[in-house]
Amino acid sequence: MKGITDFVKAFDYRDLIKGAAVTLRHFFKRNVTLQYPKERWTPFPRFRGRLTLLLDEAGEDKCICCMACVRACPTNVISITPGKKEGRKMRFPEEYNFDMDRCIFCGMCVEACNFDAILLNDEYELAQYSRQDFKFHREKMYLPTPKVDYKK
Amino acid sequence: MDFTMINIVIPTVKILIVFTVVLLSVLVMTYAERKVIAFMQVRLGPMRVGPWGLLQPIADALKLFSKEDIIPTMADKWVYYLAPTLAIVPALLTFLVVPFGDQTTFFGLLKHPTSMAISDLNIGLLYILAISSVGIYGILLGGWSSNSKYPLLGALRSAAQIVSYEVPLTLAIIGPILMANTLSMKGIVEAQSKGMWFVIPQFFAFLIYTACAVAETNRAPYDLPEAEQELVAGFHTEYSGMKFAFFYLAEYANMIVVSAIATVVFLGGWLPVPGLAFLHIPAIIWFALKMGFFLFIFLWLRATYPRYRYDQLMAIGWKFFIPVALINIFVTALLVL
Amino acid sequence: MTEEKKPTTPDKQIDALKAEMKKDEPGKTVSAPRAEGTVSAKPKPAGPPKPIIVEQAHDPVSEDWQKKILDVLGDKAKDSYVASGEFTIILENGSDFPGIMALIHENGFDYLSDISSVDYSKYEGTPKHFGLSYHLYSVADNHRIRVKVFLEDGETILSIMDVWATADFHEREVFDLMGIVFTGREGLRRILLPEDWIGHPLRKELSKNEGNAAYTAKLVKKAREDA
Amino acid sequence: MFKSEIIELNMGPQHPSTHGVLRLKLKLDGETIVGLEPEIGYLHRGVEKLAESFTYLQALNLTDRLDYVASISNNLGYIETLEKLGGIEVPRKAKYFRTLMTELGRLSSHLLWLATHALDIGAMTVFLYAFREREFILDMFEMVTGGRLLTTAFRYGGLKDDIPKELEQKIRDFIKIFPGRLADYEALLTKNRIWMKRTKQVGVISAEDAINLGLSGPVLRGSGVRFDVRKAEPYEAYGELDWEMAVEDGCDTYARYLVRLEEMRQSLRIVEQALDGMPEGEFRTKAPKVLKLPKGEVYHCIEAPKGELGYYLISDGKGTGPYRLKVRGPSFVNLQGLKPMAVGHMVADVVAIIGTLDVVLGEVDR
Repeated sequence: MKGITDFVKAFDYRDLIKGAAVTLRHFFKRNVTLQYPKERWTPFPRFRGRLTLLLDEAGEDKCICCMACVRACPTNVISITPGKKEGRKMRFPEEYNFDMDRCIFCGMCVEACNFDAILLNDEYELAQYSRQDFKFHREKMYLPTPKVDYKK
Repeated sequence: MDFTMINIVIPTVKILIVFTVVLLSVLVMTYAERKVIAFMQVRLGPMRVGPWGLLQPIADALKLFSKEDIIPTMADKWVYYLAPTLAIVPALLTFLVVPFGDQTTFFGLLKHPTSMAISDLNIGLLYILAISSVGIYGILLGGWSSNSKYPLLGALRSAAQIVSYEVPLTLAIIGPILMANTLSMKGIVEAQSKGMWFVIPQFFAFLIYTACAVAETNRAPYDLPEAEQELVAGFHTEYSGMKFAFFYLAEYANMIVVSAIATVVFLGGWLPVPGLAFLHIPAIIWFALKMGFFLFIFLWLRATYPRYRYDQLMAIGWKFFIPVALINIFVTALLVL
Repeated sequence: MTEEKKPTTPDKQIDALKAEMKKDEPGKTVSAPRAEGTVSAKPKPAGPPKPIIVEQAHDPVSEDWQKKILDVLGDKAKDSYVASGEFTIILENGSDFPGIMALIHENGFDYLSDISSVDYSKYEGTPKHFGLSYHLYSVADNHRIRVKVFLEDGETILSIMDVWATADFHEREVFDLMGIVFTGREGLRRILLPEDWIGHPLRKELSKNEGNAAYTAKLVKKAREDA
Repeated sequence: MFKSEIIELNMGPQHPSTHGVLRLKLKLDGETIVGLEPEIGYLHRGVEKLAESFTYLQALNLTDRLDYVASISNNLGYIETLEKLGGIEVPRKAKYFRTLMTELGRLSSHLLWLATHALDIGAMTVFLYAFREREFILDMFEMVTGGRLLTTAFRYGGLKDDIPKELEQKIRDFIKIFPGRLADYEALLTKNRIWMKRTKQVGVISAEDAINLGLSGPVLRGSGVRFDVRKAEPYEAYGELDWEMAVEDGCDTYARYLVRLEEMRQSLRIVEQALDGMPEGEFRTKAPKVLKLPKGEVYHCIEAPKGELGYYLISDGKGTGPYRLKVRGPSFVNLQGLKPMAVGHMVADVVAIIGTLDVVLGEVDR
């Protein structure tokens, strides 16, 4: 008897129709995808991108080589050589090297910095063709990364 | 039967036209599938190659042509070569009897009106059923000859599935055949031109046919032989390049075939929708529209439903579809008598 | 099939390999790779000669359920205390260890959360080399308990897989990473690391890269031999 | 005349539905499973050993990478462990916000589970719908923490930064749209005959076995065991909010599916309440930049989306980092349930059962 009721119940196609209605409704809905290289996504202000050195109003490095970021970094990607400059009481980073290939973008360095001298900026297209391009020196770290021109 | 020039030229031209159209529609079908499913999934689908990604199927075809042809070391080489051919040839052969429209003179081009089918066999349906069963050997041999475990499992599933779904599929068609009293594809359409389309009196047969057609063509939710989440790619896991493309082509050609049969048997072939005859839309357009609708159902099902399990699939085939189809035949026979 | 492995052998293997590597490449050490050619942070200044160590406060056992389980265990429980609200019982390793654990299981602690192993060799004030902590939970009464056992290096302990089936993966992990051998069970083999890994990486005598370097050296050696 | 042979099938580490680098050695009789052995460790990164060479704060980054689809929960568990050992107080605002974020994390994890589980069984549209909603949540994570997947969200003593102002509107939008989206998933799956056939009576495990195997989270609650760390030992603001524990008695894959769907509804409730009741005030107590913890040990567990996530932390009182950090990953333990659940079923069911266990290999291998 149960077999027969199951057999009859199988003709109740409401469950299948309900699902089909959902997909059909979405068929006429606006899609939500972003056509990436053509349309670009703007990160939110707190986004953790590439490490950048910041300058003060006078165009001087804010960094005074306290090494807090070096100590805070879990993957040892930052290394600083402090230097002296005339007319500046504080030390300044003669070399500020950053190996982006090992960076995990955790933001511990920025958090450790007491002088607001570094920032993880909003760049997210960080791929490079050469491994050497991931090694950032002080001069490269102020500028935005040169954009690779994607061809279609 | 006189072997005049025209009797050779016309079928040859027809064959060329049909095959070109079928292969082109396979291309269109791959594009349509990706687009339709993408839209159902709030995506856009291919957009890069050509405007709205229209050239994507051509890019895919080129890619498949230029890909390396890999043969597994332990494969049974000859069978491995044979299998894709066995899959695609029957799929294309079935188009021999599909009538895409009524008899036509091609706008007065020909003296005598000729059929829109390559050949109008009087056992057209039987021919299709017979030929399409051969296609399974391609899958079976392809899976077996790869000498790999996933394809083997896929092939086993496929064999079981197609064997068990051939039966209800055939049984579902018997109802309309009884009503039309003929096996000729043309005759079935003509039978529908007098009364109503067979989809209304034979509604259950139509449902069973749809379900079994999906199963026959290994499409979701009955796509067990190539269930990627379980068997990676099923029977064609080891295939690459053109040989893979043949399987792909065969699958889509089969989809078009079963849609054509559905159109002829249930949806009135090239007949216009009742009440819309005044529009004077050519018969072939009606046929294409109906086929398109049926193919859309294929895609719609794929986008909506989960996949059955192997044993459940068999259970449904034998315990549900076959009894319903038999009851349907019984009732139809009683009414026809 | 119980795999009997002597935990001291792998360490000797490592020492041998270390020596061999030093022979091979005298310039290179096994220490962590650093960015070459850059000046890194100054080494951390050594702390004051006697750092003030704050101890976690140990409270006496006060609650009824804690006393009850202690009563059940009797003198099998060597020590017990409550720290940070966590009830800890210290047991002795012995042949009746699974029996005691089964007794605890019978008294409501039916859920084994975790088995952790600790290498105490650089920790002040612990009796033995290794510690094993079994974290148990009682689903019905919502109580947690930690059972601790201390082991010497090379000492084996009986498996509790018969009491909790979940101990299987945990014991394999402890064996894999710490090298503590569980007897009286089947299929004690490495779980996370490759079968032919040398040593047990969570031991304190290994720095974080040593095990890896030894394994790589082994693979390199094998590749050279093959070639 | 006939000779039957057992096939040994290697599923993974590269396979479409092993959710990472899980390798299963299957023994098949036809399509029926007669033996199963999970092989793990392909993603072993030595998190526990690495933690010993890090400071307490740096080790937070490691917890992100355990269960990388719900890193918020991992962060919370670890930070709470530190606070428990150090006796650090947390302001109420931070507690509420942590609860809110963790529940959003649970939602995103469950959405990913739903997506992949449905995809494994063949319903691929749900996958993309669920990803659409998950993206919405990841946007919120990015607003708050700057990271979408690896959030590194909280700090001992509270939060890293104050709550961004635009967040509230975003959450309100989400609360508005999500029930409708959940109804869509349900329309596609819950009553669907194929879905029910594929999940009912598949992967059955009794309550007793589940406890003995140490399963936790939705897998345990799907067997009818009323155990949720959020209820049993309320942490953060869970004790103050009104929500129900999701329990089903089915013991099968379908029951676990229902549990997780119900949990999503409850999570939404918690999010809404936490947002409405968000207290004003400080978001972080004064805590030292370099943390030193007293000598001792502590085991703290929270209810991660996958189950009981425990951290066993030992401090020697001298260093600024953990002496030993053991992670009790729920996925690692839940994976033990795979064998008893799958033996006797078919290949297709293994896939469904892996989906229902919701293992994340980052947490299994650590």
